[in-house]
Amino acid sequence: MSFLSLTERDRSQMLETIGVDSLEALFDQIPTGVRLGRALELEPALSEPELVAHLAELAARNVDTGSELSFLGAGIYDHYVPAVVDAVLERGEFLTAYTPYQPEMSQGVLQAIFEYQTAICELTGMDVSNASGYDGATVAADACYVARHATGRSKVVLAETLNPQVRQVVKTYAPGFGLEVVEVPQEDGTIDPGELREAAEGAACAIFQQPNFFGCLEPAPELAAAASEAGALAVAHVDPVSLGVLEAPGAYGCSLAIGEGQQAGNYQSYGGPHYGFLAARSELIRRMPGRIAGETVDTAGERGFVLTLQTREQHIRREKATSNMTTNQTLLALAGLVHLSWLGPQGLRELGETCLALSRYAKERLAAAGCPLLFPERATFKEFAVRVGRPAQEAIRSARSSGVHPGYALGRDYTGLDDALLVAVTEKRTVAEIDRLAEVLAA
Amino acid sequence: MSFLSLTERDRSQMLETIGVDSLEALFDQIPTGVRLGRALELEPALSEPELVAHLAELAARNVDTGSELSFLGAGIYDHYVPAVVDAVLERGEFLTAYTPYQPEMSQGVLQAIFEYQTAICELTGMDVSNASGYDGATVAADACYVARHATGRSKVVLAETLNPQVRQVVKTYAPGFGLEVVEVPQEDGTIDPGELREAAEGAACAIFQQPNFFGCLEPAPELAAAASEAGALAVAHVDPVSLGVLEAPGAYGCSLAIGEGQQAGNYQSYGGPHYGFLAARSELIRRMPGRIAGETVDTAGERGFVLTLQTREQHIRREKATSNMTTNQTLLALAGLVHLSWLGPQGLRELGETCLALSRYAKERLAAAGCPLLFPERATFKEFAVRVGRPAQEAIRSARSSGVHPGYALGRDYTGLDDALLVAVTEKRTVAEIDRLAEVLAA
Amino acid sequence: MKLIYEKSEAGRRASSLPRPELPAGELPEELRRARPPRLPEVSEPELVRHFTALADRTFGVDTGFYPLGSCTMKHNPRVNERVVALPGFRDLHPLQEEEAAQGALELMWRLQEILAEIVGLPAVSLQPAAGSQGELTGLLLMRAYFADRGEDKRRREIVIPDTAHGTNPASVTMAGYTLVGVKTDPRGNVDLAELRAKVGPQTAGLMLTNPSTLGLFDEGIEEVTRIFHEVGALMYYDGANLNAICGICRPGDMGFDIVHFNLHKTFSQPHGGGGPGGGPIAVRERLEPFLPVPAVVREGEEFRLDYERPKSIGKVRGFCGPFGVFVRSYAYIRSYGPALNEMSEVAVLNANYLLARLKGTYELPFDRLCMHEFVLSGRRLKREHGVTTLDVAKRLMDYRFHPPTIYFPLIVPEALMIEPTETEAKETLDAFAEAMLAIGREAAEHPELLREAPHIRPVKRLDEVRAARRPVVRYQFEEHEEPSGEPAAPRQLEVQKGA
Amino acid sequence: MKLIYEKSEAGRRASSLPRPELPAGELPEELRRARPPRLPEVSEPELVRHFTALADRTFGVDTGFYPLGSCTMKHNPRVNERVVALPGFRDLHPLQEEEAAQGALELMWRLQEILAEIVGLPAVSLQPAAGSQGELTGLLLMRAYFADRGEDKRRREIVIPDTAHGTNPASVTMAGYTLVGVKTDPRGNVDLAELRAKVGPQTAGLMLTNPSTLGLFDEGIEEVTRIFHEVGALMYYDGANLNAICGICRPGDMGFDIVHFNLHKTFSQPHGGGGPGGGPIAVRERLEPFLPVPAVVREGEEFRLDYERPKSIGKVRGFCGPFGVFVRSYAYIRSYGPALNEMSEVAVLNANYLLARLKGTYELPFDRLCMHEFVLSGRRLKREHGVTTLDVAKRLMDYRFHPPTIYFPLIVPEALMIEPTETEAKETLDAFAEAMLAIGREAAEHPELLREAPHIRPVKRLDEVRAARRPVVRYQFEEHEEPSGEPAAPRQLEVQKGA
Ligand SMILES: Cc1ncc(COP(=O)(O)O)c(C=O)c1O
Ligand SMILES: Cc1ncc(COP(=O)(O)O)c(C=O)c1O
Repeated sequence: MSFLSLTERDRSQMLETIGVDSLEALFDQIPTGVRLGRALELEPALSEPELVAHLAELAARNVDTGSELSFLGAGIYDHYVPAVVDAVLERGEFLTAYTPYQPEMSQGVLQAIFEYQTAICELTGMDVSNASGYDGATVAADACYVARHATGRSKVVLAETLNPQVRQVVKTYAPGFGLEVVEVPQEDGTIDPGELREAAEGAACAIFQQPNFFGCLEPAPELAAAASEAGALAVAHVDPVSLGVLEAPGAYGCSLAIGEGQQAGNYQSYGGPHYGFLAARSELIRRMPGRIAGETVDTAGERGFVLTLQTREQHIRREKATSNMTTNQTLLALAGLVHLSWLGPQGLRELGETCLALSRYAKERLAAAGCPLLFPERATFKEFAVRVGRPAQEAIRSARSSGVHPGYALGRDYTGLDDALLVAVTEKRTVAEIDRLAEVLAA
Repeated sequence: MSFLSLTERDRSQMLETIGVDSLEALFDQIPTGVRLGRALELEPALSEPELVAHLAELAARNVDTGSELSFLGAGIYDHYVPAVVDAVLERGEFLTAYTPYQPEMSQGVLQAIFEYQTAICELTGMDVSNASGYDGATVAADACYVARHATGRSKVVLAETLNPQVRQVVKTYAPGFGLEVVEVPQEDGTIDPGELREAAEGAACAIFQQPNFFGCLEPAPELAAAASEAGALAVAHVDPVSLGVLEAPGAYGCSLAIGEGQQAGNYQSYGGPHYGFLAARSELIRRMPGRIAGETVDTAGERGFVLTLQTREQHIRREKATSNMTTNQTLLALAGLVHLSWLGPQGLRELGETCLALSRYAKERLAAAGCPLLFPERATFKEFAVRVGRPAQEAIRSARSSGVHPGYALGRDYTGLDDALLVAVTEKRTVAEIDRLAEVLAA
Repeated sequence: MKLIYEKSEAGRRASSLPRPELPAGELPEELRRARPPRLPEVSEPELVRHFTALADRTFGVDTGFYPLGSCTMKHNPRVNERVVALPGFRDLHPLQEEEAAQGALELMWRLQEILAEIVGLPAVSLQPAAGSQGELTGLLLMRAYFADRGEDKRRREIVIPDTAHGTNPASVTMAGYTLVGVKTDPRGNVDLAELRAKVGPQTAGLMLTNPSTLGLFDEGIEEVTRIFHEVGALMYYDGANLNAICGICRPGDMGFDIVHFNLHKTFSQPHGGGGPGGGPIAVRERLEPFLPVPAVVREGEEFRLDYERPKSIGKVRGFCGPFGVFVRSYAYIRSYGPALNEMSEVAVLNANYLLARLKGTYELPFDRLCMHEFVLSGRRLKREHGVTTLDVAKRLMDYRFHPPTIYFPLIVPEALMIEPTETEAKETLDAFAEAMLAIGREAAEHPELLREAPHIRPVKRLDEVRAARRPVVRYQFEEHEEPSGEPAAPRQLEVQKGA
Repeated sequence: MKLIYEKSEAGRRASSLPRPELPAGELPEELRRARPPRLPEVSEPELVRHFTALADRTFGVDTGFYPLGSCTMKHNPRVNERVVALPGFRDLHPLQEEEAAQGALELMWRLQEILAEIVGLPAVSLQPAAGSQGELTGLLLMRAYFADRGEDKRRREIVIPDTAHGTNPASVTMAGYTLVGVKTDPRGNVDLAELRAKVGPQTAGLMLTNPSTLGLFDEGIEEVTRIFHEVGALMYYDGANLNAICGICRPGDMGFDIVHFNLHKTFSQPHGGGGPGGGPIAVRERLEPFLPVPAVVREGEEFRLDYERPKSIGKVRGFCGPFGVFVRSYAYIRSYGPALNEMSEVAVLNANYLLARLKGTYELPFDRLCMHEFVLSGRRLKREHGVTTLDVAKRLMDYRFHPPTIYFPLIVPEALMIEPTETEAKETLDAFAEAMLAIGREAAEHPELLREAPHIRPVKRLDEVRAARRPVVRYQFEEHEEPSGEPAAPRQLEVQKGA
């Protein structure tokens, strides 16, 4: 077996040193009653070339965004992942290291996490960030846990325009956390601050999304204000690559900013692994879930980095921990750091402007093709919803038959929107491709 | 420009330090008469995402061996390149280093070259190997240059069964080297030792290929003996991955062993870059072309590696050098070392046995499908020639229309063989794929 | 080494982006970003060098031996990185129509089947993102199951032994349960007497790691099962140590009802400096209706996502889970095939060999053969020479080894938790043993060598107390205060490092 | 560090291969391998660690500043590695039918067009594998051209200046020509008077690098051209220094008839520890018929390989040349577009800046502004402090810089040939300058620091003389004699290192 390094000679020498005469003897501690006593029923082993052929065959039965012109978004997006991201993630040292428990062995990872935390704080306008959460959905549950303990309140408010999957995850965690979940319905594609204000009364936090699931821009500053007035923590779920052109949650009074990191540096990968980011105001630092890297000095007074505030964590606090998380998404967050460093402030702004310009063009072309906007009054960023004049599922089927995936059928999550299609336009799309989309949707 | 690191401020500070007031001033030394005075007429710059899209579009207009079932060989083969090869070649240190002129900075590359030289010597049964040549064709010309100076003779003998491209390169170099080139015709797919013996009279060297271009196994030991009797150096052009099952040239008296390295660790890449290997008996060491790594010690007596025997080389010997080579194919040779280390003696033998078994099966299936062997008397390794009962080009065209590339049309190089098809079967091919080949050729 | 922000210069950039000639899109002024984020401004050449330098200051399995107990730091086959990068997997959108994602769905279905066979439980959900999320999911399943039976008011307690990993108690709290602890007996098994006393109608379930975090298989496991099943409670198997028993015995056959896998441990998803991971769970028939949605199901030759699970607890993560992790683990298991037991056998052999070589110098709290890992105590070195396990760990760095997990499990003073994994060569184990023995001698002869270690890393021993006292968790830009040069005394938390 | 052969153990392997259940193929006994090659026997985990360790002992552009004169060690953009790995390029067989390789043919055709525009010559062959092969090809073209005109008996000489790179004279010999040398004048230009005296009817051509290996543009180039064209000789342009002039001036406009490119230098093919390279050549109309076959031609929207070139010299390499190198260079040039001149402008700016900072401490043999590189002399340090340029180079390693090319060009004693390239940041140039100045001071105050350098590399200074005296160029297996421990005096050849 090419992953094993022992020769027959090694094995017998080792058994001798151990003082047993067979490998089996090592397993005597297992009661015979629970032993398997047969080989596992698994398919035959594949050699490396056969394995690659087998997986290539499986992969070939998927239609990826390179083999189909795709406008599918709804939370995961076909943004360009720069080559430097691959180059950095291929480094075996990053790939095969684990959580930097021993800081002197892992200064590289620790500094990268520290740089990542800084980038997330800068993007969101927050004071502190953790080293990553599992994804854009679980960080919402994390935020509720933080808010519950910070406020002592047990109600959480979710905007109906928050990604349905994110809401579903919060609801799944809720019984364990002892949380009551309340939702605020959307009006014309966004949330009304007044309604949020009411719902947030006595709540631990209120979570809204900017841009929201429909692609519409919420009146984020008012929503944040409304939550705060009610004494609830305002939590914004934001698109990291929108923050070159859209205001930072920290600038309009949010206590927590969370989001899905995939847009910044991760491949779509059928939904994961990605990273979720969670940033907060400094008051909340000791309630943050997950790893946090901090600066310190060594015995020579030189700067170095360590995992810090560990007394929040499960391995020390056990049942009183702020979270049970240990393995996180560091490698994906590293990809995020590399992507954001590649972009820089200028690139991030340009990326946002390109998305804005292309999606504006797409809206016009689609309107001309007989697909009017679902929420014509609302401003958008890179994604928007249109009516296709027939069941969206049907429009998708026919468009795909011409090699175009036109977007997401909102009817899957929202009743009464069966004819609504959610269209995402990233910087990878071109004018010609948008024309093609209009063409197939008109047909 | 994302490859440039100077800010505007940097530029002006630097010009000031230099003591000129403009960038243009730096170019005053260029006579105005020869200045271009206009921008280059090149297509507009592409951003990274656009560049990738453009090249993906070009790549999509090629049919690679992953998108077509291919039995094409004739010198370049669809062998499996193990994942560890990519992993090693992706290391930026290997990728972006140059010739190890300063050994203390480059022990890694130097040790790798030393290990590569050892692997090539072991494969071929020779005493010395260089660090790589350009490809399997240029090393043949190198061998002639070595032989010319070692023997003082100016005739070289080439077997007609030697890869036509290799012969063509030798002939191209010949006038410069002052060489007369003589070819020995094939009989029933191989070379007759008696004829070689005659032709080699007074020759510097005789070069034959094992397995030869038709895939047939030459009576290599007799050919080597025949050349030696005539006082010519016997040079075998060998397939590196055949040498787990086929005898090593060193074992049957060759003075030089050369070959194309692509089979061992390089992708097909439309013909390059690959590496050519050249190994010889120790007597010839001071006539070897190209780089050679050697063992030594440092001032503390520790083992280390350096480029050695540099007095052979152009940078010291100038017009008396054994070759003009400086940039070589180290990265590709490194891939070769990794591939051979991955295989090990056991894997190399298994690879050979798998090729032998599959090609035997393919011969039988094709014969049954009405494609008899061109040279039924000859043993083969992984490649063999069959008659397809019509112009091979035609057979290729129709097979390709069913998604199978059946092989190489020998008529392209040999008159009278218009109906002959050269079929290569690597370890990547399966029984089912061979059945498919028989099917389309029968049709 | 400088931070990338300290290398940043206004005007530099590594990116180039498409700028179509189109009218700009409008944005409401009040939503426009006022002050740009201070992201790094570097060219591509500087970017590549920066991260190359950070990689050089990081020790991974590729760099050397990494016996971090409970973390299963085995070799990560490179072919897995190749297949996960196939565009058909890498660039597949999770909301792609099911008929256009058949390859991905089939892969997940096949992996479910494989995992079910390995642990001997029929129903699998791949969704949880890591082991700890698998734990929480499993506990939420217990809640739903008992609620469904009307027993939820009564069953409020989860029993956990004192050797348990910290995620277990943390998960119990997050699931809204009450923790009941039980001790470990002198042989390293769960104390059955205490267990009988603590288990009753109020018990919802047990969380157990077997082999335990001591690296010992619980010899009383059959009795433990009887105790819980008698009162109708459920048993949760923490699969972090599954690398010890694949193809040898199965949690399902031991009587466990819920199991989580740590794909990044047992099945070689690279640990990535902290993650990603994968924490699928397998359960008995009666718990299947409660599993997260969507379920990946097969219908004839077709594969589908089934959302119609009325009793489902819902979703614990987006989409179907960390798909890329599934691809690697599936590839890994397919490379072994039915001989997967060899993986565990050699893991156990390697551990016992190291144990045999080290137990003379370091104390072995429970004198038994171990499974895939073992726990030693540095108590004697501390008593006799005043060097701590932390000092031993730091000194190992000078021998170019990553230290084992230390100060865990908590019941062993000055614990050293060593897991070599099956992929290591005997030469490596011997070199590590020699180093550990040499350090044992140094502790007596030159204790300062240990106390001042490490000596050859890019930094000397770091001050963790200072970092926690006034946390600096992001670059401060202009206001950034230079770290004071005054040499501090090494103050490191003697707390769990690893696992 | 151990060799992979020294880590090898019988029975270990990293490979797994398909073993179809088929009857074995037969082989004549006398052709069967008798004794297996002693290739390494290691597992995949050991293999990955071995080569990771070798990479860690290798310094590349990714590691730091690499101002190796004449080698243009610029940053290698990572996007080029991405596009070259596209299966449509990477897995394309060179004998694939032309209609099924249109993308590859178009890319080569486009690259030919681009290269022609850059040097101002109409016909391009991409075939040569590197610069030196480009040289030989160019000289063989001269032979064929003059043979075609019946002047080959008469024209036997190639003129080369004393600053020429070693490949030039070596190529002249390999092409069967006689070398005629010409000196460099006090300003660093070719000595015109000597040139006039040596050029005549017997002259086949000139080989010139411009800017020269001194980094100086030949101010008399127009007169040089006149001299050669008057006698009907041809002019060959060694393109190794093309990074200095792209978009600024063109060899074709200077009067050159043949030019080679070093794609791995100017257009950023990674140097790979020694290669691969690419050495395309561009020629005037009248030389086109002699170019190697096949030619890549366009016919309407179709691209073809044209073998019908009766006057062609033949082939200098297999197939169409190093295609993967073409993909990278094409991508690189497309990233700049018409602004390619910026590349050269910044290369020249960076070089002149470093020159300005260093010329006080190190002697500048020709006191002029430079182009993309410059040559200093360590003569004074040797005379005054007895430290050689070799010592300076080794000491630079302790400052974590790769040394420049040294002892070349040969006409400058104790030469230091420095080429920073355009991709370096000012901070890097400043740090290098500081190091060079510090070394200048050390030479006076602590010369032994230089003579004993390097101090921080994995090995101390290596004995090159010993290596050459009794060459050990392969592992000797059992018979392997351990390197003697007796410390030797550092004996390094003070010969060209670099370029
Ligand atoms: C025994 C044990 N249980 C649970 C966990 C948690 O698993 P994960 O890190 O995948 O969340 C770990 C690993 O950290 C562990 O060692
Ligand atoms: C001036 C000069 N000419 C020619 C060459 C030879 O080019 P190559 O190394 O590509 O063969 C080089 C580079 O080594 C060079 O610096």
